[in-house]
Amino acid sequence: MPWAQALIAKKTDSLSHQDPNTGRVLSYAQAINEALVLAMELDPKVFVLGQGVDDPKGMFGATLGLAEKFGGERVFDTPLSEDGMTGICAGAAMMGLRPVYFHNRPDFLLLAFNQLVNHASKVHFMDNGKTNVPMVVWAAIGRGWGSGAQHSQAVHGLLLGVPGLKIVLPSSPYDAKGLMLSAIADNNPVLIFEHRWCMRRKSAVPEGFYTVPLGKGVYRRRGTDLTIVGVSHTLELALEAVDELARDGISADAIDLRTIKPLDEEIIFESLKKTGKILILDSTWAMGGLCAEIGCRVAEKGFRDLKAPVRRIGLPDIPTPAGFTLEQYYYPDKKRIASAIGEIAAA
Amino acid sequence: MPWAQALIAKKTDSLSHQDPNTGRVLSYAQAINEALVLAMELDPKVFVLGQGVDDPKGMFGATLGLAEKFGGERVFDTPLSEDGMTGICAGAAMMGLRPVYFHNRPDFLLLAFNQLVNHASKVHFMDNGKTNVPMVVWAAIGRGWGSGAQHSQAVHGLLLGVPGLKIVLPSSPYDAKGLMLSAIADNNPVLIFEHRWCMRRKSAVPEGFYTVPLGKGVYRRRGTDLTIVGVSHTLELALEAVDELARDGISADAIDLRTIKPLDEEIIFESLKKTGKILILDSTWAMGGLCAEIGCRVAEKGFRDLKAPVRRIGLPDIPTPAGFTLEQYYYPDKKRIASAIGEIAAA
Amino acid sequence: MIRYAYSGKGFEPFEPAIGKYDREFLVSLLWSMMRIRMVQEEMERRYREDEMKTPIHLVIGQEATSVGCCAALERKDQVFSGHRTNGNYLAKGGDLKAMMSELYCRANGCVASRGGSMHLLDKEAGYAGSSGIVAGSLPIATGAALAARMLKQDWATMVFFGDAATEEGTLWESLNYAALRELPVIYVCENNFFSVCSPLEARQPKVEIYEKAASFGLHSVQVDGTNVLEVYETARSAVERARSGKGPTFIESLAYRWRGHGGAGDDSDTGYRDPAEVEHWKQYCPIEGFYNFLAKRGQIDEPGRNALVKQIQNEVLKAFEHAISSPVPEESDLFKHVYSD
Amino acid sequence: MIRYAYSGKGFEPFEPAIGKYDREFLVSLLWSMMRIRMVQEEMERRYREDEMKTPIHLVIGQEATSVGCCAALERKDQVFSGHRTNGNYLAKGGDLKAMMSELYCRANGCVASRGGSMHLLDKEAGYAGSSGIVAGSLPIATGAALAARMLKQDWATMVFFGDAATEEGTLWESLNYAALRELPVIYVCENNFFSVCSPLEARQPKVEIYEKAASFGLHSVQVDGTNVLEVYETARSAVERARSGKGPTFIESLAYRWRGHGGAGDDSDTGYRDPAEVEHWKQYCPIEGFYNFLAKRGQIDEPGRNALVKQIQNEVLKAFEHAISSPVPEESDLFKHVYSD
Ligand SMILES: Cc1ncc(C[n+]2csc(CCOP(=O)(O)OP(=O)(O)O)c2C)c(N)n1
Ligand SMILES: Cc1ncc(C[n+]2csc(CCOP(=O)(O)OP(=O)(O)O)c2C)c(N)n1
Ligand SMILES: [Mg+2]
Ligand SMILES: [Mg+2]
Repeated sequence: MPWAQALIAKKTDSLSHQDPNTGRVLSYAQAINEALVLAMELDPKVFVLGQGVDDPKGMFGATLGLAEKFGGERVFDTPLSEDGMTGICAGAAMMGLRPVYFHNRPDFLLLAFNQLVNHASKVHFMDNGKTNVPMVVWAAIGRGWGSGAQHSQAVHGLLLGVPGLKIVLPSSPYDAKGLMLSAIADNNPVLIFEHRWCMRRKSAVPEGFYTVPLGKGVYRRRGTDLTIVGVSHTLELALEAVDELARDGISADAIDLRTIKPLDEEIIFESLKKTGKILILDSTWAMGGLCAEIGCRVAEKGFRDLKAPVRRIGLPDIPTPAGFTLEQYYYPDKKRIASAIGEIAAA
Repeated sequence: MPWAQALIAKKTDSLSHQDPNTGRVLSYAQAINEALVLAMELDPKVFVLGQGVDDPKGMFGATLGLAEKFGGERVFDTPLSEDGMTGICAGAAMMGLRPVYFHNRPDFLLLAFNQLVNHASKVHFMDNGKTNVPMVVWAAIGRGWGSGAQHSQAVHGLLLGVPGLKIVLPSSPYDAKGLMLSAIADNNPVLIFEHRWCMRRKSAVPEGFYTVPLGKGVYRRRGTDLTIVGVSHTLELALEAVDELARDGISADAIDLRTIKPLDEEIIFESLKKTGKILILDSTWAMGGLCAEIGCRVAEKGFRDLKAPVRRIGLPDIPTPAGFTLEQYYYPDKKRIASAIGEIAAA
Repeated sequence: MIRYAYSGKGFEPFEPAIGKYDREFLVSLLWSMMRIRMVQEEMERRYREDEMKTPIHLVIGQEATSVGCCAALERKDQVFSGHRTNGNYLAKGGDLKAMMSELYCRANGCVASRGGSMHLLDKEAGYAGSSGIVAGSLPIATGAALAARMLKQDWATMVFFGDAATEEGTLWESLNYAALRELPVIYVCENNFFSVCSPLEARQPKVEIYEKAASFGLHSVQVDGTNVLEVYETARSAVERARSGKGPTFIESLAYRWRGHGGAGDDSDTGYRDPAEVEHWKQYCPIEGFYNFLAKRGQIDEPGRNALVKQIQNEVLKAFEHAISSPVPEESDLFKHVYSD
Repeated sequence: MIRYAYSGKGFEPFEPAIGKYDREFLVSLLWSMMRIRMVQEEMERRYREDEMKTPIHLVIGQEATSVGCCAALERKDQVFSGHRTNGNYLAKGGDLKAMMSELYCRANGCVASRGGSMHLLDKEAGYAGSSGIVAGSLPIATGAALAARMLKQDWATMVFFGDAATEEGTLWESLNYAALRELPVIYVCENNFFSVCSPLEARQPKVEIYEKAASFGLHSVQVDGTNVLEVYETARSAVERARSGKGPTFIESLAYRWRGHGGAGDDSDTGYRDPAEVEHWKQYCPIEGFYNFLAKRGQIDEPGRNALVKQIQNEVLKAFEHAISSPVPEESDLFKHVYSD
């Protein structure tokens, strides 16, 4: 596979970089932007599209300057036709291109489930491996400022069960860059969901090529009382909570899965073996998605290690309200997470 | 609410009928057909639509004769526009009608996720309760005869996490009729997924009105060694397995959930308290859907009762192959389920 | 560079017929447009205070479409919108106070702070709802029209949407169905040539939107969206068609958005469109143009207009005060209405 | 009642120009149609044995569209289909044995028994795939055309679909994009007036499909789908347009499906269409009509045709034998190719 092996290997020193705390600091958008520039320089088959990728806002800044640098044939705006454009990406990918398709909101992907679930994810299997569909679909989870029920959804839970997809939720600029490069290098349809509140972060980001492997979680904290596992913004909140709880003598393993499909269960069970307790976090509905999947796996394969009931925190089984007061009751916050951690540790 | 209370109550003796073993025997399609006739006679606002509902095959027979009986204004064919027609149903429902929209396959619902997930399921919440969306969407899960990846999917797992929806999976003619009447009576969008292999069943079906309540599971077998919980065709296989295992002295509670959203967790925990062990079954991918949700709930709320690891059996994380040999490795069968039951009972 | 120029014919064609309208009606059209404009301008001023915590999509420059179309409707008729709700809602008679409360996320907002600015509702006024998903309302409105037909009622359904909505497949599915069943529905495409910062030319080939609709079997017309009378006349005959069972109409109304896609102020300086294009369209202000036309014909004068301004200012300030002083929802409200009984 | 009558002009218009085609080419068109027909007829016979455990969708009566269109293509050009794959696949040069093995669910099927009859593939022949989801291939083919453009290659993409696909929004999204970008893609709508048992009149108002496509900015033509020469000429100029960067073409080809929607045999007796309508169209058999035309012009005679029949019979039987005697997949095959490395 040219991209995954040959091209990247040539340029990458290692796949094992860990989010460094020193070095050049970039914003989230800059990190993604840099990944796109590197990928597009490396391979003329990579192209970027989406409503507004070449506009003055440049997709939260992630695509700023790309059209100027690579021209309108490789960086272009699209009609408002999410299902059609997703299929167009799939078709282009089947012919050897590597589209990276940007959306403002995952809510809009619901228009494209036919192409994502009935087509892009299945072509390789149905073609008996003869065709690849190396495409990346990116969307930023909305939250706050009255986004409401149709502009704030995170749909990765709905897609978790779909064979053939890969699903990525970066939480730091470092990962956003490394995972974007891995996603573009991958020969399968990869969905990347950023959280707009993660996108406010800055962190050290190495220059040049590096990849963060798909399907590998990472410890963000090490501790003994419980295992916290999750993704994206909710995990960020948990890290803050756990840092504060240090004063109460509570410590936790905190695992950022980064990729939820494939799911790094080894790292979860490794930690669970030590702690025996687990709190599962997600930035979308708790029901039927990632939280449920991890909780069930723990009950299947981690049962012997489990010393207390599994806990999960995600969104309640309610659509997102628009107003800021209702939102504040709707979304889990540091306090609620901290009290769950305290209870689990005490259990 | 006229329908749910007034109209049905008038006609229904009780909500507590249990699948009787005596009485008039109907085929699955006849049972659904009878429910539709009753509903349409009761309320002129009920109408039936879908590609082919008025054709000679009459949607597996479920809609046969309806067009003749109620006329083309209330029973009609549609263009092949799944998303549009779903929105049209939602709009009609918002104005007080009660559409029942039929599909040959759940795969085609993937075209309609925008209307189902972004719209129909959210309108009531977003409108602060001022608008109802009483619509029923029906689809028959395909299996066998080379249906393959795009004609055999069961998508209820993908929708489980969506607030505002109700999801029903009947497994007997009795339930198919009673749940259809409940679904039409309900003031929310209700999805009914039949399994084509369940649809080969016949069973006793009372004449006239009765409803099977949404959100209530039912024991199909009573036993002590473990709890088996599931829906639709896979549960049917499990019942066969458990009956055979009686000769080995194994007995189980077997729960047919019938509705997966809302989910009747009380009946699960009631049984689990007694057995301490659980096998969860579904007719779709095991990952991220109903199996995962139940497994996680057990680990959360049933942990103290749980004496052995949770087990689940659904489809592997693979698209459906077309050929009959590959299918036979893909789908769980009685043998595989029986051996899981045996292992759990012995654990 | 002016990419999208005004192509209308102005008010002249309507001069001969002015006598057929009564003065009160003409002034009410002016009043309605001024009211929408002034509400929007006040929203814009206050938006910078960051207290209205919801996205806003202003219709300044496009008022004539809402007003002309809704003037042809009665209360019983149902209106749906996309994300750009405000003009449609107010023109259809939606409650201003309830709208402002919604924008301020108050418990007495028209949907109790659950919808925000992209999801208004006023059932009493026949404003049936909106969707923040572009083109999402199209099939829903078509279904409402189907309901009117099936319930044998004579109300019409009207749905507003932007030019970008015509790129969504669901729109064409809706049009096909409306034409097939000859449904009493009126599709109003507010073509302002942009989708956020994307010009039409980046999204559609050079074909006329209304001609596409015509090819789908709908009666289809393009109108000058800065001319409230032209819009009104077209809408009126569309409503007649709907009421008399003659089927759906598609109206493409051309008018420019003077402000940025969302939020307050113009954003032309960011480069996606030429500020000169905005200036060009300001010459065709739907309100100024109509006022001048009416004034020249003796239907209104400067004091008359000032009185309208005063009255509206008063109403608008009261609505804002109402909103700002209203209570926010409580935690328990969150759990309501996920399901209907 | 004959709801959908033949509206073509027959072969006469092509008589004057017959000299411009070489005989070998003309006979190859006949051969290709006969071959598709005979494969289908053999499938139909065998289908009743219940050994071909996959849905089949026969193209008997519609052969001229596949053959005429694909005759205008070269191997490098890419073809996509919907569920009704067989004619397209064979006309584009897809391997018959691999197809039969796929229909018999064998390990050496063209996609190793993973796709079934609605999902054939022959990369070497430029048959790029199909979708069992109606209209699902439309955007995919459009994307393939975009790839050709971006890779600066001169192959064209052609996608086949039925009349019902034009009711799916994604088709119009695809057409809009192809027209916007002037992509080298040819959309071939095989209008057989039915979707399963639903007649066109239950699904679309009385407007011409090809005119809708024209209004979207595509070069668009309606052809007699029983006349292989008319189809071919239209496809050839479409391919020229594609190769020379002039953009997409939409071809609506009218031809009747003689058999039921799926499976073996005609099902007109169930009442959804008049058997007389089938009989009507049988008078316009694309193969008989073309043979008679060629015979009259001295391009072929009865012995010549018999030789073709023999040769094809032989090939078809071999293909069936090949399939029937091939091994089925193993359990381990199931786990392959869920992901690509
Ligand atoms: C399906 C979908 N895709 C994208 C968006 C993001 N979005 C919100 S408004 C808008 C612009 C739509 O343009 P148009 O329909 O012309 O309406 P206008 O804003 O010009 O009134 C876009 C792209 C959305 N809300 N829904
Ligand atoms: C999205 C979708 N909806 C429904 C179906 C079921 N279906 C399979 S083939 C078919 C008929 C399609 O008719 P048309 O496109 O005219 O093609 P034809 O069969 O006439 O060649 C239908 C409805 C499907 N495969 N995909
Ligand atoms: Mg616009
Ligand atoms: Mg057809």
